[in-house]
Amino acid sequence: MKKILAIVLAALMVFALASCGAENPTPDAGGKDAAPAGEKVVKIGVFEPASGDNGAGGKQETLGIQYANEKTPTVKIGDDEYKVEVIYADNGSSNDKAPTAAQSLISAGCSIILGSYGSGVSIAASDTFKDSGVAAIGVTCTNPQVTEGNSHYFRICFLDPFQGTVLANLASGEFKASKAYILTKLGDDYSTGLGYNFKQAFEALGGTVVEESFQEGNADFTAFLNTAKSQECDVIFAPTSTEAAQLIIEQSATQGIAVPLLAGDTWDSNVILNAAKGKDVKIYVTTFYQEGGNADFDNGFKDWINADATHLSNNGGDDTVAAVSAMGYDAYYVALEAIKAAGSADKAAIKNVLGSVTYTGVTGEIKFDETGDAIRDTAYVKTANTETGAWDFVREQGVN
Amino acid sequence: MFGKLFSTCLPYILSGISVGGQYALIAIGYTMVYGILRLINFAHGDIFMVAGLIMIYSNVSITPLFMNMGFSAESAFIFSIIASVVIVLVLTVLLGLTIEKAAYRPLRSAPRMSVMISAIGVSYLIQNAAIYITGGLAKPYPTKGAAMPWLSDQITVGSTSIKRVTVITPILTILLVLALVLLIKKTKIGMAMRAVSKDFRTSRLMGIEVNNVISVTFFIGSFLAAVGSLLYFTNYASVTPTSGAMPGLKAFVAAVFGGIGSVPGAVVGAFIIGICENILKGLDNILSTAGVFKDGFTFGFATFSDAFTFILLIVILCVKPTGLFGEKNTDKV
Amino acid sequence: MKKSRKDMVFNLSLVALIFIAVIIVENIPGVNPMLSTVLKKGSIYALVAVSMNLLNGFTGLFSLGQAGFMLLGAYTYAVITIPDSAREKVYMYVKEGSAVSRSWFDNIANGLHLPEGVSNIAIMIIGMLAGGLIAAFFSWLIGLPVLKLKSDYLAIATLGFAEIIRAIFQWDKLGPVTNGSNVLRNFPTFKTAVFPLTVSAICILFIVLLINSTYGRAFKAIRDDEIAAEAMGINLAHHKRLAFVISSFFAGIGGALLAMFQNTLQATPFKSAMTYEILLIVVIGGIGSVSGSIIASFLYISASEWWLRGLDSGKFLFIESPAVLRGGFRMVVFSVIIMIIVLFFRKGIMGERELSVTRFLNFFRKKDGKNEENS
Amino acid sequence: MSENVLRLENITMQFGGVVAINDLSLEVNKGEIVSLIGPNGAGKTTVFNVITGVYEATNGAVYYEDKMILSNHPQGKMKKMYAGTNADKFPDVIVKTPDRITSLGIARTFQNIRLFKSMTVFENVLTAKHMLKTSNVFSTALRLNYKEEENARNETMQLLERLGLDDVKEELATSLPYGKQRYLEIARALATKPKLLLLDEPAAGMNPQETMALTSFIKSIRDEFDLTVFIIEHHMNLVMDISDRIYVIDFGKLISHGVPEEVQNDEAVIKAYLGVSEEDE
Repeated sequence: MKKILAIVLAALMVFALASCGAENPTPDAGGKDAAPAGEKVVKIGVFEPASGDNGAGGKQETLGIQYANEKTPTVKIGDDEYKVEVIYADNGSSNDKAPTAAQSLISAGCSIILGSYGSGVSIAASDTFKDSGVAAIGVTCTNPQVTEGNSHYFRICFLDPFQGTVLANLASGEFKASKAYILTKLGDDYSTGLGYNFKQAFEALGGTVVEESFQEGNADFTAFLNTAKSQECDVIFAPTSTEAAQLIIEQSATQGIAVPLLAGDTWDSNVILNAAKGKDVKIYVTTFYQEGGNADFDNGFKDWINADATHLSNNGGDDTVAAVSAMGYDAYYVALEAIKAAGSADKAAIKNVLGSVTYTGVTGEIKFDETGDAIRDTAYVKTANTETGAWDFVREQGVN
Repeated sequence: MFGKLFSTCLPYILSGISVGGQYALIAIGYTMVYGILRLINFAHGDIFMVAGLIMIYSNVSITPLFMNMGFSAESAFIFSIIASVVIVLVLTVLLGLTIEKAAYRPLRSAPRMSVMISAIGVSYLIQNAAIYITGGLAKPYPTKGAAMPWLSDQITVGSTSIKRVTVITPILTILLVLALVLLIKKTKIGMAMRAVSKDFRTSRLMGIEVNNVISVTFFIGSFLAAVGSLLYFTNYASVTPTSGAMPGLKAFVAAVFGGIGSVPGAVVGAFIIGICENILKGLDNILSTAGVFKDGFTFGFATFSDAFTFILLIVILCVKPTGLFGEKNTDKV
Repeated sequence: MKKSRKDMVFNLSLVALIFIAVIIVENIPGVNPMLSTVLKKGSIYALVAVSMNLLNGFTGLFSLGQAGFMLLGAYTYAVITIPDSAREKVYMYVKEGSAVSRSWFDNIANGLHLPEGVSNIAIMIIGMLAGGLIAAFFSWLIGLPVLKLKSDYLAIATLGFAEIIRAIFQWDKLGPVTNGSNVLRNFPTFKTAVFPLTVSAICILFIVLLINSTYGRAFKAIRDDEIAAEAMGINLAHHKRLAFVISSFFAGIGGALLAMFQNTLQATPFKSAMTYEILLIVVIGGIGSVSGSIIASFLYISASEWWLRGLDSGKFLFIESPAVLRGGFRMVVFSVIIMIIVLFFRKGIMGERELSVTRFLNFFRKKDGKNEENS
Repeated sequence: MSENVLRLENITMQFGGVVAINDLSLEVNKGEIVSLIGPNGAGKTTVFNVITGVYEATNGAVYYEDKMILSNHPQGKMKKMYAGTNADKFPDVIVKTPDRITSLGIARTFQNIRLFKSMTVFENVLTAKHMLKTSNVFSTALRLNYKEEENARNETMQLLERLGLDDVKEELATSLPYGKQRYLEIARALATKPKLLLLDEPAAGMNPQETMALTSFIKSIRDEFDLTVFIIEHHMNLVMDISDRIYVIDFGKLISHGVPEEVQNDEAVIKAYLGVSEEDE
């Protein structure tokens, strides 16, 4: 019995190995293998979380990329029409899974990488991309450490120092706040980074802050909200993932928190709208894109979402256009521009030209500076309408 | 001064009592299973989480049924919640019994370490299955609008406004525990349970159907975990696949703290842990209100709100390994 | 005697062969780079699993603190080895900046005119050893109270200890050292799988030698029967602590390697789930078998990171079904396999035995015999 | 002339309210074979457990080669509950773990055989040699102690040969027949090079022939290894055959002692044994 088992196990292993060899072919062989009849293929890797704390956001960002891919499934390199194949890898919102997920994209032969939602995983995977010589375009990872000091990581979104300043300006200008409560999540680079930048900017404007942070998996925010209330803070700033956001909104409604809740781009999600609907809360977020900014895109995307139940559930159950989806959509086209500019599917060639690519997408004009960051000087401020369950546009806000 | 201090502390204590009650309901499952099988049922926290998911999914699928029957959206929702509560209780209990039968019963004569590993494996399986089913996302618990209408109403205690469930939880917990203590002390099956927990083998020789007793134990444990889950998630309205892990561990620590095998001990331990944990989260605030911390200085106590539970565990194990109400067992040479 | 020498020669040549194969494979262009990733992570997990096996399998102490000790090793390594020039950027969110500096080492290295490659390796080794020692020190400290506890209480206490360590390392008051909960990066890392394989091989060799020494017999005696072991003059407290400290030392080194593998370091992933993962590897390999743990580590990592990835993305072998094979399915299949092993093949792959050439040959010889009978 | 090897003074062992040993004093002289007998549950094994440090006596002292090695008096909660006598006689508190006792030269076997299950016969005995090693963990792992290790292996081999276990040395200890397991336990105890050997029912489960063989075996190892033997036994033939002196306890109390003939004819002993069996039936 034991022996039979051992033999079966060994056979399975060999089989698995062999089949993987076939399934994950080397970059050169990839094109011919996956696409019959001589069709040429260029592969774009999508490095996004599909599970874990940032799973919801990652899925929405991926939807934008998927939509773009379905709209434009081919790219012309020189005279040849190439099919664009999108390869997905789930980084699980976790730094320890990021390098292997990144490696799986590289071994699948991707020519360029898009992602990730969440800065921590992008930083963790950065060296893996670097070693293989592939370029990556960060879609919504706003932490400065992602692109800093390397030549392969680019991004099309604004940065934390910018966003932090915008939010601080909003707090002290719009709400005349002099004391802010900052709630960040331990071990989340996005959260602590944005919190830090907000604090810097807010204190520079003459305000004071009360800072606290919560552990991963924390479900009870009442204690934190109580502190904010009893310290008489004028505004609460909570740059967190949407998972925590739901709970924060729910519980601040229960606790009767009257002051505005401020947050960054992660909160620009229908998860927040659903949580806030019918509750007595004031929520303000800064974001990359305002629904209605580009009617063609909005309508097309909505139709596409509504046409498929999986898409609909990945988008959180309705057809609200999340800013990250728009960003993902743009990122895909930036990647195509880079492939065209490079004139080949070779990852090194693409990496070399990526810095000089410009593109005008639905979220505005995209151009990279020398660190590889997008040059952007405005953010959109939105507020959650608790009656209609939609975002209301407040204004565009710059640093000044 | 003291008035202000009191009003600063009160909300922390209130939510501490509430969460303590929910821990207590989970802790009972741990303490009873450990008392009888000498097994840390690592999957218990996950059963609690699954109960939350069942509520969500059953509510989503039942509401349309009632709507089709011609009820208004509002009342369909309320009926559906009531039906879902029943479904949650039944399915959770079934899950608990199935786990016992499939993963623990075959290992009854195996070394303790094997059973514990099996428990860890079950926990791993449940979490991964939950990730698969939910897609790894947090699912909102049906508390919005008219749902859970009475439990999630706002009420005001002192100067703080809280959900009604916060007050209901400790009362319901204590009532359930009293019922359970009566069951253990007065009924035949309770007597059998006490016998089995004292001496497994002898009880079997005395004609007690040990497997039945164990099933009953899992039944009670899972049932209370389901009730705890209803209360907990009404308060913290979202369920993730790992939602059960931390409350589970904390409830286990509560059981150890109170003296494993002792139901009242587990309840007392759970309340102590719940309250301490919440006070710790607000301690920076309390101390600066009291004037101990000045000039905006903070210590960052909140970082240790989870770790505190384990510090407490290590201290109690070193000082009084039998817990507050536990009995001493000596090994025979 | 003769038999065991034969086995040793066999095992050593097997190790040598693997090394040569790895070096060749890594240098052939076009070979799936995933293989290299699996070799790196697999060798790290092998070390950590073997160190856990030393405790759980050979000494019978059911400890679940592995992730905590790995965290200690990883952080010590990172904090010590980040170059001073990079510290300002890494510690950007800490007001006071980094309180640690490696200028002492750089001065020595410059004084000795070490070439950069050598000094890099040197600081990596120093960092790893320091990581191991810090982990060992803390395990000694925590061992004083908790090692007196019985099986499951010990498990839960060490599990709790790992959680406490994680909280401490995320505490912002320790920011100048640990960078609070922010990410640590820019520390020296390895590029090829040869480095972690070598380190793991040396460490595992030490553990194997220890297990086969008189101390190893004492550990096994404690596992088999504490009371009898004590009656044979084996000091329980001393030997348990010894096993605990040695196991933690190697867990610390494993943690340092894991930090290098991840390129960046944060306390968040080092939670109980990581310990469970390692424990399950030990179980799959066979509790009490070093070679089992090693084989299981590589199997586990290859399967979860590589072979079964198709289960998550809609295509696996010949089956194509995006509705079933979606995110998370891989881990479901995986945990089902684990439960089957736990319930029905409790001895795991190797049981308590080790890989040996004689057994290997016997296996086939007997099998042939059986076939002959059949035919 | 007759030098004390082991001496118990006023040992009382109380578990909660139960007094398992009550004010027991006895002595074992060098080179003697002394038996401790008594009806079931009389507290014999508890005496061994107190001597070897498994239990901490509630009151009393143990001397080994005229040196006090264990001593205690009722403390804490026990102060109030204590039901014995001589509570003030032993002001010192000396506690030793079993391994310390063994390293003094007192080795024991167990009533319910406790061999190392996963080990072979050879390893079982070799493990007992661990206590005698002088090298530290690093030198053993790096094999710098190879001479010591080789000595230990040789001595183990000799011991196995002497006890007739050399032909089964590679077998799993637990696969041996019951009688051989008993011999293995003795071999393992001897490997620690003791001066005093405590045997807890070595003949349990043996037939008359085997018991006779065991009797002469114990005598011969006493002479060969220069031992003093303290033995708990139920087989009266063996006890009467082998013992220089006998102690009889019942309900933890010493009821008789002396040379075999004296004990055999002691009214109290007969009553104790018969009394118990009457109640039993």
